[in-house]
Amino acid sequence: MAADVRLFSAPFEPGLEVDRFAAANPDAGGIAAFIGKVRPSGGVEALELTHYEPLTLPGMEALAREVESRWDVSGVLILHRSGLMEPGEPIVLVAAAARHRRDAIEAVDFAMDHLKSDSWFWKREKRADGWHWIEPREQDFADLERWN
Amino acid sequence: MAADVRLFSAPFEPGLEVDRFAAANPDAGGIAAFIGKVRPSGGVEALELTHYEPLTLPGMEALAREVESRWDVSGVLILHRSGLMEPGEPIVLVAAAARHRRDAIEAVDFAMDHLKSDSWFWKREKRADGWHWIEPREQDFADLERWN
Amino acid sequence: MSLKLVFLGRLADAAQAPERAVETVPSIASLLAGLEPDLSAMLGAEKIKIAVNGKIVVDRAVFTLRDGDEVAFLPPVSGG
Amino acid sequence: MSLKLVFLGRLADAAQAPERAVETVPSIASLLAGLEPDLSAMLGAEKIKIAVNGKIVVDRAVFTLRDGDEVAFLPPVSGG
Repeated sequence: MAADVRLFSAPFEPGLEVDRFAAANPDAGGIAAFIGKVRPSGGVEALELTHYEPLTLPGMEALAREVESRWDVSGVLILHRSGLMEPGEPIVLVAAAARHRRDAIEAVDFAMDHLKSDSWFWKREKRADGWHWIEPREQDFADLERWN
Repeated sequence: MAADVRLFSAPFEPGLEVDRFAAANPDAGGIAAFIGKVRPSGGVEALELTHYEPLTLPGMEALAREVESRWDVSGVLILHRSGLMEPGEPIVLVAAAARHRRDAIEAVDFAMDHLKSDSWFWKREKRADGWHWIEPREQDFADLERWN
Repeated sequence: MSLKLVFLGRLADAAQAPERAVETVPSIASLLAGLEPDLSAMLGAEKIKIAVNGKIVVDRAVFTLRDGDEVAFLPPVSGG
Repeated sequence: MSLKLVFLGRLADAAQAPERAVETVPSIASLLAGLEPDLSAMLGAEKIKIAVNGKIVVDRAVFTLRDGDEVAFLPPVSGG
């Protein structure tokens, strides 16, 4: 299979998706995956992700093709939530299937770095004192530089 | 939760285990995972993993503690099959839960490198012409040197 | 005869709505000039990207707007 | 009055069984000397590790075996 890129406006099940992805890539010896969840720490009561439809999905699909061109992977999975989420809910699942473990792990790492910085999501958190927009983090830029 | 290290003599479900691990680590923002499966390539009809009980589980538990001491992770999961397996069946699942993605991914990478080289498993493959023992690979030693 | 403006992220707060319809004008400069001064200054900042009908505008000085265009203002995306 | 020998991986093929009971002897050297010459040479190789009752033997020259000990011979583990 090729890339599987989807946006969800309601909760998805990462384990189920990982199993399906593994089954869809029978020739790969390894599957690497990363699941990002809403952190319960820091007094966050809820999280809202806004995206801009005409850019978000094409951007994620372009990223998946970039991953496939850079690493020897047989499949790439990029799933992303939008809308209102509670602590503990999955936001993102990225997975890569490859013959060799290092390819799968690096593909996931690369996709996560670029997904966070290149894709069109705006995030705000609800705390006791109301909603706060989240700005880009310095760490994200540092992570990206590893690939240049 | 702390480390969760288990040996299976029958198939296990990686997706289910990943979901349970994520639920058991509610404070972690990220879960990195790697699933190794029996490759269908190269004419392999079946795979058999033998282990030596008095060394295998203690070795895996020591590796989990090493991972916890090296990275800022809130949990480590190491599941390993033994016995007779068919192509496509999962052999190993390693996962790490962490506040930061890089910690989770590196912890999984480290654990996989050491699991393959330090743990007490012997592997043989059944091909059309019978059973063949698998020797250590050069790549494994190269991978290990990254951490020294 | 209008343009549809879309404000993403915190820009929706500044514009007091996620979307707005305005009369069609030919350039991005004249579009910005017709908005409230505070909002205009915020939207014109270099770090705010502009997309017209789903494509990022590369050179906003020479871009020609057409009736019915959807003009989206995109602040830097959130880390996290 | 015996020792239990355990042969892992390809050593089980060489020994023609995964386990074997032998009469108790005091040292690893005398244990190896009592086996078939080919098997003895294979088990005595440096890359073969030896575990007694689940603990790897660090200095096999001075290790003392006791009645009932489980002596495991461990070839290099397989890569993936």
